[in-house]
Formats: sequence, C-alpha cells, structure tokens
Amino acid sequence: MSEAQLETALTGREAPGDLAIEIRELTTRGMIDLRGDAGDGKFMAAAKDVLGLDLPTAPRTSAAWGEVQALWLSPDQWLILCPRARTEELLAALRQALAQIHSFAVDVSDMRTIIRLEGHAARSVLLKGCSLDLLSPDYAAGTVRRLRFAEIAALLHIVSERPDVLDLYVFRSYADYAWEWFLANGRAVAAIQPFGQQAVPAV
Amino acid sequence: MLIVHCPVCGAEGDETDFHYGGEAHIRRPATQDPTTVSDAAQRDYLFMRRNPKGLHFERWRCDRGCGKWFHAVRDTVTMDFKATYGITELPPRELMEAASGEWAAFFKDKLDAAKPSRKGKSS
Amino acid sequence: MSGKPYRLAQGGRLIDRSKKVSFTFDGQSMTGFAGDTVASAVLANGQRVFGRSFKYHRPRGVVGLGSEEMNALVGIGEGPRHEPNLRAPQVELHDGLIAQSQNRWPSLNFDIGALNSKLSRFIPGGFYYKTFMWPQAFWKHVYEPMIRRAAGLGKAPAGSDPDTYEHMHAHCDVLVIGAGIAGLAAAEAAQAAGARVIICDETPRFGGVADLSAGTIDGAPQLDWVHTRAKLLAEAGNVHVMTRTTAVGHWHHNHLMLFERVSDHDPEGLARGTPRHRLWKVRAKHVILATGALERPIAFANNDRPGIMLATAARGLVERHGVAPGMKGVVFTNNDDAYLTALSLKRAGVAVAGIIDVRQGTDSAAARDARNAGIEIIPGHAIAGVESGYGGLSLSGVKIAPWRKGQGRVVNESRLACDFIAMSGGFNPVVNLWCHNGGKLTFDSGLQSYRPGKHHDRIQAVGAANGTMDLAAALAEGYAAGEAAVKDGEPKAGRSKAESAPQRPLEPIWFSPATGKYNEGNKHFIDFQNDVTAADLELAQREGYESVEHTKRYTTFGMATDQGKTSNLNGLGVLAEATGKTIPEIGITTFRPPYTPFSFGSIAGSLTKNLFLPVRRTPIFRWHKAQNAVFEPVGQWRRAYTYPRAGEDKHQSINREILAVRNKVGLLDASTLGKIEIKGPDAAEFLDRVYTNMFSTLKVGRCRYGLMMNELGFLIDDGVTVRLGDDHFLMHTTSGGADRIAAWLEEWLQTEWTQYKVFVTPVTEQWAQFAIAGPKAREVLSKLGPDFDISAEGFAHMAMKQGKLGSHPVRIYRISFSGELSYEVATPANLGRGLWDAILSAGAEFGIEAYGTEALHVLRAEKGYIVIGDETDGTVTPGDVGLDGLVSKKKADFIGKRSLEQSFLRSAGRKQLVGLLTEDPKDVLPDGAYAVRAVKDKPPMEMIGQVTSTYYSPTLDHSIAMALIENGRSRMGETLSFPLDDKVVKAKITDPVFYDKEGSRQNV
Amino acid sequence: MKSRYSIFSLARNAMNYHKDWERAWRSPAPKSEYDAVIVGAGGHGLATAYYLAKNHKLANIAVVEKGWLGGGNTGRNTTIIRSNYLQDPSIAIYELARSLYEDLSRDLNFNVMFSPRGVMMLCQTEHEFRAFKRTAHANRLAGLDCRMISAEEVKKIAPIINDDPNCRYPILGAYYQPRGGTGRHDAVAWGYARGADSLGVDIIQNCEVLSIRRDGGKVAGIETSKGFIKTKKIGVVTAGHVSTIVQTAGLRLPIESLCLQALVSEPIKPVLDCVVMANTVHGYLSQSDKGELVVGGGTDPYNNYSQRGSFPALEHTVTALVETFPIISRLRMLRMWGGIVDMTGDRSPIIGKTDVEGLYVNCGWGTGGFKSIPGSGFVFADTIANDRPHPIAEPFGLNRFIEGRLIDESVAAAVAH
Repeated sequence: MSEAQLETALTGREAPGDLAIEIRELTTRGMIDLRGDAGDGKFMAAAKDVLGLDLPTAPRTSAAWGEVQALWLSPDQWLILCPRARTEELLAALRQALAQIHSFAVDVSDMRTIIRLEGHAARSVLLKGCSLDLLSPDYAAGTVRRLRFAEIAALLHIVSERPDVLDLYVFRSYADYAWEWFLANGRAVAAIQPFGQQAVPAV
Repeated sequence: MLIVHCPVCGAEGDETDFHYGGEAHIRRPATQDPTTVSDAAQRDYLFMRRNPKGLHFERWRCDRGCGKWFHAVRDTVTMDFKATYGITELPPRELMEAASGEWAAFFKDKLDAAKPSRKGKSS
Repeated sequence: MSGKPYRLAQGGRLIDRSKKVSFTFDGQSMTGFAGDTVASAVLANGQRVFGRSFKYHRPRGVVGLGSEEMNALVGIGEGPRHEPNLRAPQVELHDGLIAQSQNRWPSLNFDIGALNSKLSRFIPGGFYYKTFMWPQAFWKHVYEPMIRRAAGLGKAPAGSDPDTYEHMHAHCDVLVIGAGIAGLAAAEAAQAAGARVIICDETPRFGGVADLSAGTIDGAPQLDWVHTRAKLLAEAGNVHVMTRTTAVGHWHHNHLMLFERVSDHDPEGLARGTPRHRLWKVRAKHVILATGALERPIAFANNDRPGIMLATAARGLVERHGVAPGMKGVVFTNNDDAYLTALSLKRAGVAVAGIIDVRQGTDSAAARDARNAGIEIIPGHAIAGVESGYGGLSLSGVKIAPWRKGQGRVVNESRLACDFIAMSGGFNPVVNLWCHNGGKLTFDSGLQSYRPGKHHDRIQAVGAANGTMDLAAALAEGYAAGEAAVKDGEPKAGRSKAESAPQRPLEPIWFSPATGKYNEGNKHFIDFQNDVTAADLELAQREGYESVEHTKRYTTFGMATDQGKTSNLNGLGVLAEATGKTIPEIGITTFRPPYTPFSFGSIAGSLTKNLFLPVRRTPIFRWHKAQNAVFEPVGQWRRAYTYPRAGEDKHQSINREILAVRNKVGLLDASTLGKIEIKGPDAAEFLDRVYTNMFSTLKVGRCRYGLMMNELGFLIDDGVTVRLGDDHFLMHTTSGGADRIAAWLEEWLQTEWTQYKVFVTPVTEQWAQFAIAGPKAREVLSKLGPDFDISAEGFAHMAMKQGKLGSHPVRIYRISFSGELSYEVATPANLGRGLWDAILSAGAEFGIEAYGTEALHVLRAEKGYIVIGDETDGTVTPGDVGLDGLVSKKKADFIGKRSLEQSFLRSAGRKQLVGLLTEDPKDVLPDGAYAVRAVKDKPPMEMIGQVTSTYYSPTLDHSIAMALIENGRSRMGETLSFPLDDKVVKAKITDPVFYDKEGSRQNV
Repeated sequence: MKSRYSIFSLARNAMNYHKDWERAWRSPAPKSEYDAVIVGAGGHGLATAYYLAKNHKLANIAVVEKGWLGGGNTGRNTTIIRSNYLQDPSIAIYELARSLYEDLSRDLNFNVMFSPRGVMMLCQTEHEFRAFKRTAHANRLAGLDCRMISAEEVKKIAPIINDDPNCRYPILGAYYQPRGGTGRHDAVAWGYARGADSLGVDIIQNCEVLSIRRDGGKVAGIETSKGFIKTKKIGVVTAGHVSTIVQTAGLRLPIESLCLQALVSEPIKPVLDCVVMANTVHGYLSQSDKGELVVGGGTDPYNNYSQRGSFPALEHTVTALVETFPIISRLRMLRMWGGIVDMTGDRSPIIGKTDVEGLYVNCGWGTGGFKSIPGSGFVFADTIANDRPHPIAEPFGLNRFIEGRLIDESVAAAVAH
C-alpha cells in the first residue's frame, strides 16, 4: 500500500485575481486540542516541559516557542499548533507527561481548515461577516478569538499586523462555504476603507 | 441586539455569540434521588417559570467565546444587564434585594442565611 | 409634453448644465442635467403629475424635499432591475434612467381608478368593515380581488435580482446621524477629542439644509463652513464619513442599521460589480441624532393637488436645481421660514402672488425682507380652497379667507390666481430613531410638535432634531454633544459662531375650513398617500375609535410608505381640535423601524444563493458529486442519498445498493456521525447519568449502543459509545445531534454535576468514517492490509481496534446498523478520500458498491432498528419503541428517569413500535399513514397510530413498515386498516425485526 | 341592538356626510359588581365575552383592559388562519376557530375580511416532506380539507417562488390547506367588541387590573385602577402579561414571555395569493389587501417585555425569504414591530380552571393566537359558564404538566439521523 494521500478540504481551490486580499489554505499545520486546569501548577509545568512554552492564561492570547504555538481557547482549553509532521510525537509526549494529571490532549489536525488572509484589506473584508471590533487595539498581533463568521463558527488568530496576516480556522466541512464567502465578499470592486483617509463628501 | 458580557473570559459581544439558557437557579430535584420527587415538584422543575417584568436572573453560555456558562441579571423591560456572575454562585446581594415578586421570595432565605450575625461581625 | 420654461435660466447649485442627461418618464424621452433628481428633472420638463393616490386615485405631484415625499412615488428601472415606490426627490438622475408613474390605469392623466374619487362619499374611512359581507363567498372571489388590484401602488420586479448586496460591521465611539450643521459640529468635537466617529447622511451631500437656510457661520455663508468641516472630517483619520446612508433603525444597546445606497446612482459601478446596497451594522458607544426637522403640510380643502408642495421643497427646486415649481405661486405659512421660499422664488424670477400668513401682523425680520423684495404679505389669512382644472390635474388659483382659530366656516373669501402653492405648517423634529428603542417624547408648545424627552440609552439629539431651530443654538448644541459623548475627551475644537435673525413664533393651524358648509364634501388631506382626510379622522372618533391607535388603524392614517412623516402631527392636531383635547392628551402612535424603507436585498446581504446557508461537506463530497449522487440535506450536511447509474431511477439504484450490502459488500460515507471524546476520572459515571443504560460496566475496547432522553423522558439521541480507556470514551451521536449533544453534555457538566472531573471534546470533523458492510466485508478489510487481527475471534462483534490499514491510521469498530457483518472505519479526515478510494479498489473484486442514506435506512428498517426523528418525534419514550431493556433499573438517576414515572408516560394505551406487513406485498404504505379503529364512510375516523418508516424491501421482496400503534405489542397478528385517499390498505402487525431475527449475519 | 352595517346603511349615511354613525361600542364606567369579569380586551377576551353573552346568556359581564381594546397581540400578528396541526387536541381547537371564522363577518355584522386564500407549508427536506405527509394523513382522517401538493402545483399557486431544483432547499412539495388564509386582525377585535357591547357587555378600557382579590380558595373580585370590582368569576386572557396578573392570586404558570417580531414591505400590486410558510428556513409570507407583504419570523430566545426584538431574528427570516422568493430582494421593508407572546413548556395553550375557585385562565397561545380567537373564546366562555372544561378545552388544562400529557406541535419537526 502506498503512502496515505492527503486531500484537504480546499485542495485544488485557487483564489481568483479580483480579490482585495490574498487567501489560501494552510495545509501543513498540526493541531492538538489540550484540556486541563490552568490553576493546576503540575499541569502547567508538565505542558511547559513538553511544549517549551507557558500555556497562555490571559483570555484571547497566544504564546509561541519555536515552531510550537499555543492559542488560548478557554480557561481550560488550548489549541496547540505545530508542524503537521510533529503532531504525533508531540501528542504522545503530552499524554505521557500528563498521564497522572486530569487533562486531555487529542489530535484535531484534520478537524479544522485554516484559511490565511493577507493584505491591508483583510480586516475590512472579514468585517463584512463578523461583528467583532477588529479595528480596535484589542485585536493586535497574537490575539485569538472565537467568533461567529458568516453563519458559521470560526476561530481567528491575528498572526501579524501591517500588513495584516490573519488565520481563520473553520470546521473542515464549512471550508468550501467560507471560501465561497471570501470570493463574494472579498472582491476588490467592493472593497471598503473604514475610517482612515476618506474621500471628501460632496456638499 | 443585546451586548452580552462573559464574566469568565471577559469577552463582550452580540447576543448571537452567546446562548440563552433560561431561568437561573432551578434546582434539579432528581439529582439526589428521583424516587423522592413528587409529581408537582417535577412539574415545577420542568415547566414552572418565573416570568418577571423587571429584574430576571438567568443563564447564558459564552457560545462563541470560552464556552462557559454563567449567570446574568437583566431587566426584561429595559434589557439592561445589571450584573453577571459565576454559574455556581448567587447574585450580588444588592440585586437579590432588588428582586421582586417570585424572585424576591426565592432569594429571601438566601439573604437571611447570608446575613452576617452580630457576633460574626464583632469577632 | 409642454415646453414651458420651468427650468430657470440660471441658478441651481447642484446641476451641471454642461452635462445633459437623457431619461424616460412613462416612456416619454426627457432630458435633465447631471445633479438633478427625478423630481426636479420631470418637473423641469413640465410634468407635474407623478402618480395616483392609494384609494381615490387622485393625481398627485411632488410635495417634499427628500425622504418625506409621500406622493411622487415612481418605479425605477425595468424587468428584474425594477424597483417600485421610490420617492422622486430622492432619486438621483443618471443617463438612461427609466422612471414610471404608479397606481394608474391605463394612463397617468386618464385613470379608471379615479372613479373611486367620484364615489368617495360612499367610501369613508373604514367603509370596508361595514360592507362586502354578503354573500359570504364574494369577499374572497369578488370584493377582495377588486380591493387588492386597486391598492398596492407599484409593481414588483420581474425575475431574480441581478445585483449584489453586502453587510458591514463597525464599532465606534460616536455615531452622528445627519450631517447638517449640528451633526457636523458634533462630529468635529468628538473627533477632535480622539473618538472614533461615524457620521452619515441620508442625502448624497453633507450640509443638510445649510444651503436653504438663513444665517451665517463665522461671518460667512453656512456652506463655506460645511465645506471645511467635510474636508476636516474626511481627512481626520478617526472618522468614517458616509453619504447616501440612512440610519434606518436603533435597537437595544445602541445597535443601529445604516442603509448605504452604494450604486443606485451609479449604473456604471453596478455594471462593474459594485454592491448595490450595503447594510452597516453599527455598535456605537454613543449616538448623536442630528436628523433635522421635517416641514408640515397644512390641511386645507383639496390640498393634494399637483403643484401644492412644502415650502422647503419649492425652495430646494429653485436653489438646488434651477427649477420653478410653476409660473406663479403663493406661499401659505404659519411661520417665518417659508418667507425664505418667497424670497428664493422672487430672486429666481418666479412670480409670487403673495405670502398668506395665518398670523396677524407683519412685524418681523422675515416680513421686512419680503416687503423689501416687493412681495405682498396677506396676514391673518388662510387658504380655504383651490381652483383646479380638469380632473384635478392642474391648479389655477386659491381661495383665501380671514383666519380665526376654531371657526367653522369661511367668510369674506377672495381669490388669488396661481399655479402652485408652497405651504408650511411648521416643523417636526425627526424623532423616529429616538423612539425606536423606547425613547420618550415631550411636547414642545413653541414648535407645536414633539421633541426628544427621556431615553435609557446613550443617545442624544441635537439641532432641529432636538427642536433647536435657531442656527447659533444648534451649532453650539452640536459641539457640546460631541464633546460630552467622549467621556475623557478634552474639548479641542475651536468653536465657530453662527448668527441668524430671530424668528417670530409660529401659530398652529391644523385645519383650514373650506367654503360652504363645514366639512362637507371637501377633502382636507392629512395622510396624502393613503387618502385619509380630516373628516375620516373625525368619523373614527364619532364611531368610538378613540385611541389614536384605533384611529390610525381604522383610517390607515400614518400607515403609508412615509409612515406618517408628514401626516402624523397634523392628524393629532385635527383629533385634538375635534375632541377638545390637547395634542399630548390625544397620545401618539409608536415609531417603529425603519426610518425609511430599505431593501430586503440589503438585509440578506451576500447570504443568498450559494451563501444562503452553509452546506457542510464530508471529506468524500467531491467523489459523491462526481458519481452524480442524489443528495439529501441532513441538518446542514449534504449526504449522498443514492447513486443512480445511467438508466437507473432512484428506486432502482436504492434496491441495487441494498442488495449489494446483503449479498456482497457495500461502502457508506458515515463521516457526518457525531463524535465526542469524553475523558476524566468521572467519565464513566457521567455517561451513566446521560444515557438510560449503563456504561460504567463497559470494558475497554468494547462498544455499546446507548439511548439518551431529555428531562421529559423522551428520546433525543442514540448511538454507539466506545470505551477507549479506563477514563476515556468516544461517543457517537446522530449526525443532526452532534453539536446539540456536545453542548448538552457541557451544560450538564458545568451547571449541574460540577463535581465531575470530565473533559468533553467534540471531534466529529477530525475523522472520515465509513461503514464497510456485507458478507464480504472481512475480505475487503483483509485486502487493505490491516496491522491487527481481523479474524472473527480476534475482532468480535462490538469490539474496536486501533491500528493501520495499509498506510492509513484507523480506528475501526465492529458495529452494524445493517445487520450484516460490518466495520466502521475512521481515519483522519484529510486521509479520508485516500482510504475511500483504497477500499473501493480493494473491494472491486468482491463487487463492492457505495450505498447512500436511503439504502442505509431500508437496511436498518429490515432489522427493526429505530432512527431518532423517524420512529421518535420528541414524544416517544424508550418503552414506546420497545427498548425498555435499555433503561437501567439499577442506576439511581439519569436524565429523564423521573419523568418516566409521570402518569401519562406510564399509562395504558400508549403507542408502541411494531412492524407491519401489508396484505399485498407490493403495496408500500405511504409515509405517516394512520391506522383507524374502524373504517367509516367518511371522516372523522378514530386514529390509533401511524406509520413511522415504510419501505419496499428488496431483500424480502415485500413492503415493510414500522409503526407506533396503540398497545401495538399486545396486538401481534392483528390486521390494521389504513384509509388513504382512494383506498384502504390493510397490514398485519408483526415484530419490527423483519430480517435475520437471530442476528446471525452480523456475528460471522 | 345596534343598527346593522350594510351597503344600504353606508349609502344612507353618505347622504348625511357620515355624521350619524353610532359608536361601535360604548365607553361605560365600571359597575360595582359583575357576574363575570374578563381581564384583557384582546381578541380572545372579547370573543370570550361575546360568546358568554350570546351562547350562555350572561348579560352582566365586563371586559377590563389596561390600554385600548385590541391593542396587544391581536393587532400585531401576521393574521394567518389555519388548522392543519398534527395533534388531535390542536386540530380540534384550531379547526373550530377556523370554521367560526368562515361565518364570522355575518355573525358579527362586521367585515373581518376572512380570506380563505389557502395556506401552503413548504416541504424543503425529505424529513419535512415525510413529517407533513403524516400530518396530512392525520388531518384527512380528522375531516380537514387539506392535501399534499406537488412542487409544480406550488409554483402554480405561488409563481414568485424559487423553483430552482439546485437551490439550497429545493421545494419538494407542500402541505396545503385551501380553506386556510388570513383575516383583518383589528376587525376581529372591533367586531367582537361591537358584538359584545351590543349584547350588553361593558368594555372598560384604560382600566388596569392591579390584583385579584381572593376570599380563601375563591376569587372575590379585582382591584383595578378604577376601583374594586366584585365578581365570582374571573377569566384572565392577557397573553404575555398573564404571569404578573395571576401571581397576585398566588398562582404560578408554566409561561415565559418572549418577543415575537413581524414586518411588512411597502405595498405592491398583487403578487401572492396565498399564505406560504417555509419552516425549514423559518419564515412565512403573505400579501395583505393593501399590497404589503406580511412577514413573520421566530421569537428572540430570552424573556422580554419590551415589545422590541433584536434585528437578527428578522434578518434570518428575511434572508430566507429572499432565497425563497427572489423578487422581494428589490422590495423594501416598511415597518417592523414586536409583540410579547406567552410561551408554555410545550408551546400549546392553557385553557381552563385553576386551583383558585372562579379563576380561569386562557393563555399560552404563543405564536398561534390570532388563528384561534373564535375557537378560544367559544370554549373558554363555555368553560367559565359551566365551571368545567369544554371538551375541546379539556386537553389544554394545567394538569397536563403534572401528567406529562404534553401537546407539542414543534416536535414533529425534530431532525436527526
């Protein structure tokens, strides 16, 4: 039997040229859903031993150590990001380190599709489908937020700013819908520049 | 569209980012021993609802945030949220005192129980 | 059409005379200029009648300056791009525009419906409640269609909308609604203090009525100031400026909808694909209403004739568009503002026959200016009637008479020749948005109108919207509100100062009596569009419809497309006079969103067609599609229902798929099944609480079917749960139940059994999951290269394994929903397609076939397995479906246990699940058919139960059905009758397991 | 008895410029005592009073109303009338109501504009299709004139419907009640008010009930803003405000008050001659005689006494209707509003006696109140007059919550598998 073939939700999808932003699917990322009590020092220490980072405890923040990142999801839940190839090893290490601690780590690498949005219009395009105050300083680089986006549940990670790089995580089965949504709402001809320099209105 | 504030993670957002969970502080009588629960008690648990015009004590879930349940106090006429508090907690004392009708009756013994005794105060 | 010189030789600050624009009105080619509105351009072409009214079909022309227009409603565009009922003064002219008048047949000037006008005496307000009752059937078939055809105004577009719409969300510190003087000042102050500001205006321009008003700012014309502020705000960086944007509604917690008309004025943009409309959902920390005020008409006899318009509208036509409202006009007013219109007209060279002012005396700055301009003022008079030409299409003069408040009839009438009237009954602050979310109003006797009172939201009104009509005061109020809105903001804006002449107070006039007997036969219109007259309002009072809400509903006053913008207060005034009460005593009807109507397209935004609702796709979706599968929506999922081959219909393909599973092997995409991992030291105990049956006794590596009830004791979900470790379970739920059950488990853990140490993590989408089912299933599996024992002994029924199938990591469960030897294989979703293809090629030699959900359902029905949602409908207990054995007697408590003790749930005569075999094996019972206790000639017949699932079983070559029948289990062998439309089907009650009762096939 | 309305009376009055029309109802001061007092002058309360007077010959009755008659949900709904329910008790009461509507204009001598233009309930999933087939069988055997119709028939009856077989939820067919339709909501209240008034019922508006006075286990009367009124029988029919009123008699009800919203478009020439309900996508649509498209949606989830809902509830409905009726995309919303509806645990009404002697409740109609008005009033009047539940009202008694004998219509739409 040959090597298992990877077919992600958006395999073969390419963004058309008429968009105000760049979008593409990230396919090489592994994800682990980690549950545990942030108030339990043993848990936090064991997680740090494996991941090399302090799990973020401040809501909606993230932390990184090398190629491993941890996104805060809830007071007792994190999404651990790593190269896809390292998922199995990291998961095994976590499970071993946490064996005696009430916790749970599970591989969810295939559960979500990551759509990366890049460009100065990334936030304004996203704002056509979500009600968060993405233009406020609350959404600086590193911020993580679960949200309702165009009728679906999603997770937003502000990767970097100026120019914006935003990762939008949607459940795999919704990936096509999300993609189609960006094709419709991301068109350059419909771009909006909220605030900033505006055309002077007629008088 | 209401703005709801989650006391667990601090997220604030549209009501559609949250899930409304109905009346707060409903005790499930069967959790202890279903055989001791009367028909009327079971009916009250399942169906009877406080339906105040004014302060209401209710449950919400931070559906698109941290996923945690919490309690809120909301005025059903003005829609103002007066407070949010933990899912296993009682409301702030002043709001228990401000409650009316059936809620006032419900909180009465809680307020009595929480009343600091003189002795407790001086010691 | 006449070539009358309605376009003035000069003037009209908004039009560009170098750019001619061609358009059509009712098929007639016309030209206008860039900067015209449909109203100004059509009027410039000498066409005064724009449409017909709702009830009497009276000819109507332009009355208003903007969105308050209630008469000149036109349809714009053709075919699927047609849009009815647009207000002509709001529609910006563009080349190629097609406008149509409405509510007339066959033509605007000759309208059959105008017969209603002749009959108007017989059809007063509310007349339809008093007649059309006989004969009964005539209402639906004769009277109602007649009424419906006559009403309705414009026509719907033909076909599906070719344009796009979208939404936008925004947060701001301060939202300023209205970019007139007060609004601009507020925005300037707020932005200077560092706030994020959005300022929007309904019109295409900033400035409000600065170009039509008296007074200066910083010693210069108001427009100069507006220019600098518009530039300042646009370039500030922390301000979003919007034109053509109406704030349509205000909801709880300062949630507002702004309706932006992005491309209606710009057909080229539309052709490029710009959205037509955009709906902004704005969350504002503070709202400032600077929505101005709207002028009131005056109720005099036949005040609806084309050529009678509001004074500001007449002024706007002259000043903005260089259009004369007529050859010679009179101004009819109770306030100073309308004097500006007389001056405008005079300056533009339009004859003014006089200013008829109901107030006595002429001692005011406005009057001085008018006199200096040579305009006659007729104080203490009112218009008592108009003279009009054939069919009311034109105006030739007015009758005037001395005005005394409260007088019943007119004396000493005289006449003035004119062909248009500019009227002003005072101004009403635009308080609609103030009221949308429960703001209170207070009556202002100076304005004789309502202005904002108390509000529980952070919202403030400024300028004319607040009843502050004086320019300097409005400007100061704007600044102050902008600063106050920003809590910690330092006032930074250098304040401008305005100056304007003081105004004389107005004198209210709600009703101007006509010649002849009081109130008889003359129509004093209050609500023009809905043809509601002062007499109608009085009639409603006489008949006991006393509440203003009753009056409104009985007469339909205030219910037209302008929602009472111009009629509301006049109606209250008339009611007050008729009843001897004050206006506040009359009360006021509630303002509801939207402020002006906005498109449904904008509400849907981009969520139409492929984006309407998400379709969830499994990892195998593309394969299904490539096979031309018929799909079935299950929740938001699309599942393959069956895979018809060339020449097959659905039934044939379903039967083929079923037989493939029974005789060979089949492959099902079951990825949609809910999957929830549950882990923690209390996981087993927790599962004992949520399932009716016991899970703490399940051995590691084994699977068990579980039933879930809600607290009412009714079934809500089922599925197989697997014990992965001592403290670790994997729960399968129904596809539709996945999210619901995961949330349900969280809720119980967080709110009731908080002592449990359990984590619940939904992992549905991590896995692609397939059922390989059929006698050849093991052979197929074997060919896939399992790295684990798959022998019958080594991998028993209801066991699970983890390992690899070739290169695919899998979890594999030996469970069966078909009754055949069956394996459910799960692999990470992104590997799913690869495994699917591998299984198909491995199974090829065994004749493997993919089967869809319908085959699955027949297969399970043959085995008597229930489907939640088919056999259950939310009122069914485990006992009802014969699964009492899965309700633990040992466990102290589980969800729903107590409710099973309620008397009705234990009562005799409950419906119980049984099988049915029809007498004629080919006769498939219809879905949901009911059995009756006794067949009668005609209904009603007593029903004793219903079919829950019904299929033709190719395996048995017999129709089979499952049904819930009263006391069914004790009626085995009994024959039931199912009366259908055309026949009675008889079926015998049997055990619901039709096939392989011993279960030997799955245990091989 | 009042002078009758007819085409002749209309013509006669026209000669005199309509100055001689009588009041439709009196404006009496409350008497000190009545045989029965109905609290709430909405459609249900007025109908109850009318039938008490007409069918049970009780003349000394009052209806007291906090505001203006018909000012609550009666005048705020989308006026749909149908009876094609699934459960037997629901069929019985809604069909009684529907059949009374058929003749109501003549009975009341007031045109309530009952328009049996047909109600179509679309089937947009296989599951929904099957569920409605079941309802169709049940209704046929109950004697209702209803039938399943094909997608082609749907298109013929409602040509503006989206019949694209590839759309998100293609139309598979519909469940059709040809004698369902609409009525003029205000006219129903006014007609019953005028009818009751002419039979001697005192309708007392602007009279708020402050509390119910009890005499031991019995009612003694009501305290109102216009003083105490003595009575032995009180029927409370105040929809969303029922909880607060019966609470004064020490009674709890399984009721929550929610905001239900509706909206209308600007008027257009006729495009839709039936009522269309699309349950899968949560929206329904009809066109009023004025030409407005009348749209109803779902409730907001949370308790609400403000008569103002949230935008998203209607946004979802409108989005669904734009998909189902694409031409409405370019039409415009004219007005939206909310009403406070009273929801029970099984979303079916409560009609009957309470633990307090002489206190009767009729509430919990939730989103189905208008269509049931005549039937509700009919059986509630009978229940009050005879101090025992009318057979059609019996299943809707409060006892069902003890016994678990729920009447849940929404369950038929449960989706799984």
